[in-house]
Amino acid sequence: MSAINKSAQQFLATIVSNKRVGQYHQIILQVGEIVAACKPGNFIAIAVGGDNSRMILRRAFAISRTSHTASFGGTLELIVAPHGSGSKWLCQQQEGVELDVVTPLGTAFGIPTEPVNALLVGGGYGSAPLFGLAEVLKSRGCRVDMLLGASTGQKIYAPMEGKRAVNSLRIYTEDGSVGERGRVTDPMWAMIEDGSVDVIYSCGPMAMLRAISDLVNDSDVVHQCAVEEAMACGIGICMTCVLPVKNENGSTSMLRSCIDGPVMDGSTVQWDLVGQIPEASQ
Amino acid sequence: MSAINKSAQQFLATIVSNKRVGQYHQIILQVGEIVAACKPGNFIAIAVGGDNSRMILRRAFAISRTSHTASFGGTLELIVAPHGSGSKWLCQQQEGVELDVVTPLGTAFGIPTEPVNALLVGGGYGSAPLFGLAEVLKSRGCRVDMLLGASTGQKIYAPMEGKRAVNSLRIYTEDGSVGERGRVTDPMWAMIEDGSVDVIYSCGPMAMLRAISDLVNDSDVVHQCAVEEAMACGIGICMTCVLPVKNENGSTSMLRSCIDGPVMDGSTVQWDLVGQIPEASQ
Amino acid sequence: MKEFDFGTNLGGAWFPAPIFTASGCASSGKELAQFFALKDIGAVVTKSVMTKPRYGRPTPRMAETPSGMLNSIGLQGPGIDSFLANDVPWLLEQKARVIVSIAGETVEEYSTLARKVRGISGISALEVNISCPNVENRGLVFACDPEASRRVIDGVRKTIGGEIPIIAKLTPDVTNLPSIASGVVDAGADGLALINTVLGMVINLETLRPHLGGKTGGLSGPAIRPVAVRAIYQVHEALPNTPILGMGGVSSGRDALELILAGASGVSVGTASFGSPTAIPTIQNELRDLLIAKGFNSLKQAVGYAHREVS
Amino acid sequence: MKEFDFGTNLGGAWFPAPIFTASGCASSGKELAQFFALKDIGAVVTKSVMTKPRYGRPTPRMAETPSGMLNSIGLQGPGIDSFLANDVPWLLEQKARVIVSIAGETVEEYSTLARKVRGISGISALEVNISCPNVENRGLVFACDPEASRRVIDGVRKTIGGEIPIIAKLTPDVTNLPSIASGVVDAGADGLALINTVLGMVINLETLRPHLGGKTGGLSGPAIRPVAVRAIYQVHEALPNTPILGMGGVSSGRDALELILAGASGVSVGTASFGSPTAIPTIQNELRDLLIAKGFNSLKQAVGYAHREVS
Ligand SMILES: Cc1cc2nc3c(=O)[nH]c(=O)nc-3n(C[C@H](O)[C@H](O)[C@H](O)COP(=O)(O)OP(=O)(O)OC[C@H]3O[C@@H](n4cnc5c(N)ncnc54)[C@H](O)[C@@H]3O)c2cc1C
Ligand SMILES: Cc1cc2nc3c(=O)[nH]c(=O)nc-3n(C[C@H](O)[C@H](O)[C@H](O)COP(=O)(O)OP(=O)(O)OC[C@H]3O[C@@H](n4cnc5c(N)ncnc54)[C@H](O)[C@@H]3O)c2cc1C
Ligand SMILES: Cc1cc2nc3c(=O)[nH]c(=O)nc-3n(C[C@H](O)[C@H](O)[C@H](O)COP(=O)(O)O)c2cc1C
Ligand SMILES: Cc1cc2nc3c(=O)[nH]c(=O)nc-3n(C[C@H](O)[C@H](O)[C@H](O)COP(=O)(O)O)c2cc1C
Ligand code: FES
Ligand code: FES
Repeated sequence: MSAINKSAQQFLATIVSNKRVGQYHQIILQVGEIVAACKPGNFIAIAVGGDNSRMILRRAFAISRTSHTASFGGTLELIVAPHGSGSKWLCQQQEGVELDVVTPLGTAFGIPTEPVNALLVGGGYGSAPLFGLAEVLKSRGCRVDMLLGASTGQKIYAPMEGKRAVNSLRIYTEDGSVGERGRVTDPMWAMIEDGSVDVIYSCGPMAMLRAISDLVNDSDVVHQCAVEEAMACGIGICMTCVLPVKNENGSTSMLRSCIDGPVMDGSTVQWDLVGQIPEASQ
Repeated sequence: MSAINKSAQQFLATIVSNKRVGQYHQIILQVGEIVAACKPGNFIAIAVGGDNSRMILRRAFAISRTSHTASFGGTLELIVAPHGSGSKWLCQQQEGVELDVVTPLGTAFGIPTEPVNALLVGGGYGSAPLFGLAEVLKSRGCRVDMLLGASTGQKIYAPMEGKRAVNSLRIYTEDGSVGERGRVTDPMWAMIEDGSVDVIYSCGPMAMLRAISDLVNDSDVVHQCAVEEAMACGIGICMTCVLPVKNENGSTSMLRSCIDGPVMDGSTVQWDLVGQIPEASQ
Repeated sequence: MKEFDFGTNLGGAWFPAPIFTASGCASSGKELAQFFALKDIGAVVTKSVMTKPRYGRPTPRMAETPSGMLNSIGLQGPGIDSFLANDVPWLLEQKARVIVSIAGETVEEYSTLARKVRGISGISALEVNISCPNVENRGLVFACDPEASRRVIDGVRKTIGGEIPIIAKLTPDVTNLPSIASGVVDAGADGLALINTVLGMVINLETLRPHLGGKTGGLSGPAIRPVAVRAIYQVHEALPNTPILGMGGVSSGRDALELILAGASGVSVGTASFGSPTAIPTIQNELRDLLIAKGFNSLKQAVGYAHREVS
Repeated sequence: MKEFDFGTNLGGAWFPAPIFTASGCASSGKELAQFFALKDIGAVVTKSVMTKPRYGRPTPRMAETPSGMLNSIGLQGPGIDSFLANDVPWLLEQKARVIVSIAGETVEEYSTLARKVRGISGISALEVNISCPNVENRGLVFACDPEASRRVIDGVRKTIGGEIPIIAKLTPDVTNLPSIASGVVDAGADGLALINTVLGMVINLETLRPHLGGKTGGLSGPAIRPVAVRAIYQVHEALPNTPILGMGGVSSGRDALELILAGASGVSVGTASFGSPTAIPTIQNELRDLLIAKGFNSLKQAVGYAHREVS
């Protein structure tokens, strides 16, 4: 056996609940003991469309939070945006439906060994894994500030319980319908400059992750970002999900965002090369 | 507009009920006013598998009975055998589900203008359209005898109400589990010889239809059979469902069993040529 | 605001809308007329007709496959004389635009058919289905053989003169599609129809033998759409001035738009009509709405748009 | 009762079971080892490797299509030296049977690769993926050109000697597949792998441009299964004594059986593993049960069975 995805399993998970929250669906899955192996940042890959589906590939979703309840045992929470045919199908599935899933997959957010000041930045449903992360960071004594952004208020996912786990939460929407009008990156420079941030954890659209990377570029702030590339397999066997990442020696590797990610060191991702091919060879 | 399928429409029909009956499912569909145009022998073509289905073709089912109820308006009854992926999907659909259907399609059983002695012969779910037919024949003053056959009792479809519409009913199973051990054709020769049959209406496997055609070959008995060929379109545009049929002048035409059938004159079908190509040209 | 222009032009023939039936998937139109008015769609492309009446291939003639189907009909039909005498006049009476598809077993047969079609007025265009076995060359499909393809089109061109546009229908089952395409355009085709079905087979797991009476069959439906888009894109790139009638797996307005962006000026819908008799008018409406939503003023603007550099 | 014999033979190499990974759909095996023991399946066919490390094509590299997908990976990989030093020893340690797939841009590169593979012991067979662009001939895919195909295989044959079987992997995108197949067999291939992906394209309706970074991509998955069955049937008919490793859209035991009945002695499973990491062992078990249920005493009995006359 190899070390890749060493806790991952394929199994049937039952939907415990499926609720609309703004423009998203909060879906809770009963997964049993494997919940213990699911870390903030990991994702789940779900087969969609049922037995006669013309959709042959799984869909990837970040694990938002994990819990252990008396009635259902281990459960995972997902926040799903009804985007195309697969995610829409998922959002339509009712309580009691069994889903074919593979989880936990991919890298997790690195948790500091000492208490630090952490800034969590989420765009759209990208906030999902940050609440689970916030709980872990708090339990390690970190200060946790959070910035959430989206085009409009309906696309902000910020549950009550989640809010309790953070020291501060600021919301930005482009249309100003909720929180402040603007983008999550607007207040960040000031926060970095006054030294109140040690680590940034981010999850959201690639453009947002890139903007954050550019901002922290000349600072000492560590930036762990959860990337989102189109994935055919989710387990490292197809090579569709690659991102250009700078190696120690200055060369570039095309790394698989499903197994070398989704959580990556933002300072090593070569954002300007995404969608292109590095010229030299590895 | 042309004369082909001139009452047919494509619309959404709601499942009013879906019950298991032996190895079949009795499915009742709410179809509204169009029920008046549905005649015994006609069929319905149903899209299967839902929005993301990899099954791109409709499935054909005989209309078993029609009725008008106060609560649901016009309804159609279907008797569906869970055979492959499409019919299994259909059998799993619950009350309230909307199906995309096209009906009424194809030819209907010819109803004699004068009272005659009619023998209705059904194999397996082939009995389905015969009960609706029996009611019509009875209302025209015909004597209606019925022979049903199947490999085993679980595959005999013979509802209570249906039995009331016929003068006699005999059941044959190959394993003898219900009725007599044997085949529906066993008693037929005697019935034809003693002149107690004017018209035979048959529906079931092609081998049964052929055996009946052979039996009545040298008699005056009229044989209307509902054939079952694999159909891609069900409406006459694809030419996949053809059967060799003898023309008045002795030549053979490959007729579409979806629009020139499913009900055909058994004496004109060239059973020995099914699955082959006539040698001469039309 | 200027009205949206949905019309299209194929080698000189004009059509008020770009969605057509596909040859062999609408018989001669009568059967679909119960579900929509034939004059409301771009055109009816009739089933490929040969000189003599034909029985076609033995049954089973179809097998459903994942998101597709195989057929082996074998060009069953009434023969050209009966077709021109009965089917064409009926279609013209319905005010439908008619594209007649012809198929032959020899170069000579195609010319004979073209001569007969030329004698009938009111036909909008001639589709020459050269994805047929050439009996004079070991049954090798004409469209698989550059030389035979050219000779068929050359013969038809000489017979038809300039009266109606000639659209050559090609098979994708070749090593170099653009070269076959430019051969037939040189020989006189005004437009190209892409793609015919892809050769396939299904084994029946009951009999353990090929399922179709004809053993192999043609694969159609959504499964082959990526092949159609690629074929149209390649040929439009090689021959940007030759109009293409695209087809292959179109079952929605978005599918049709894919083919148009790749380079099709019109789109035939085949297998989708088997799944839904009202597919063609539905697709036509969806396409129109989608083009307008994307900001196009006319269909023509969208043709081949995927080839333009991103600005 | 005699025990059921599930073993198979490909040009001299023996495998205890007939289901393999497909090249490029299992990386070098490590990633799937979490889900099943690699030694339990027929063999691991590794991703086609070239002489030097390669970045491959720009992203997006995939698009889902109806019952299929397009990919344009562009043979990203570590290069043959790193591959032989790291990946092969690991696979052999797992007691997996290993089929190494090589790909080149020139006839010479294939021979170089073969020479390096020859130096490593424990490899069961060499798959020569000739569905690659030939840089010496305007980028024309080797397997589209009978002469270039033959030259590649001839060079590899001379290098490898008789040490391990050579399996030539062909593309279905040709006019005459049996003729390409017999050309490479004449040149020294011990077996054939059929089929590589079918060339396709998807247009992105947001950007209105080809979706893939590489524009065109290879179509795989259930959508192409009828094409694979046809290709295997045709080639087995033409070359009944040449073993075929079949592939294309297999996602269940019944699918694998279709390819075997058509003439495949072994079956690679590619895209199905993306949909389900345990697809391969599941398919292998289903196939075994199905063969037994159909009354076969061995896998071998079923190979090409669809060609036999019905008695
Ligand atoms: C690591 C990871 C974590 C994710 N977490 C979440 C989450 O928590 N909540 C959520 O709503 N979505 C999440 N996504 C995005 C989600 O996977 C896509 O929205 C979904 O795959 C779209 O499928 P579809 O069938 O609805 O859309 P379609 O557009 O029909 O999908 C077609 C194909 O493209 C792929 N695709 C389309 N959009 C995306 C995308 N944005 N990212 C990756 N693949 C895509 C699909 O997987 C599918 O293979 C995540 C993606 C990744 C890679
Ligand atoms: C006029 C007509 C009336 C019918 N009436 C009934 C009925 O009342 N009750 C009932 O249970 N079945 C009836 N059938 C058969 C029914 O259509 C098939 O059982 C069904 O199509 C099988 O689909 P599937 O997806 O379950 O099987 P699959 O084998 O997966 O189907 C694959 C393809 O083959 C076709 N096919 C498979 N078996 C048959 C068959 N026996 N006849 C025609 N096409 C077939 C399917 O339509 C589909 O296109 C009728 C068929 C016809 C033509
Ligand atoms: C049942 C059937 C019959 C066909 N007959 C013909 C034909 O007679 N002539 C022809 O040129 N193409 C014929 N075709 C090919 C279609 O016109 C079309 O090129 C192909 O099916 C791809 O389009 P689709 O996926 O929309 O069906 C036939 C296709 C089918 C499915
Ligand atoms: C993502 C991906 C990568 C592939 N890479 C290779 C490769 O490197 N070498 C090769 O010979 N075939 C490659 N193939 C083709 C497969 O090996 C196989 O021939 C094809 O996908 C058909 O099988 P399937 O439908 O089971 O996937 C690749 C296919 C896919 C989907
Ligand atoms: S999604 Fe397949 S390698 Fe990452
Ligand atoms: S099923 Fe299409 S013509 Fe009869």
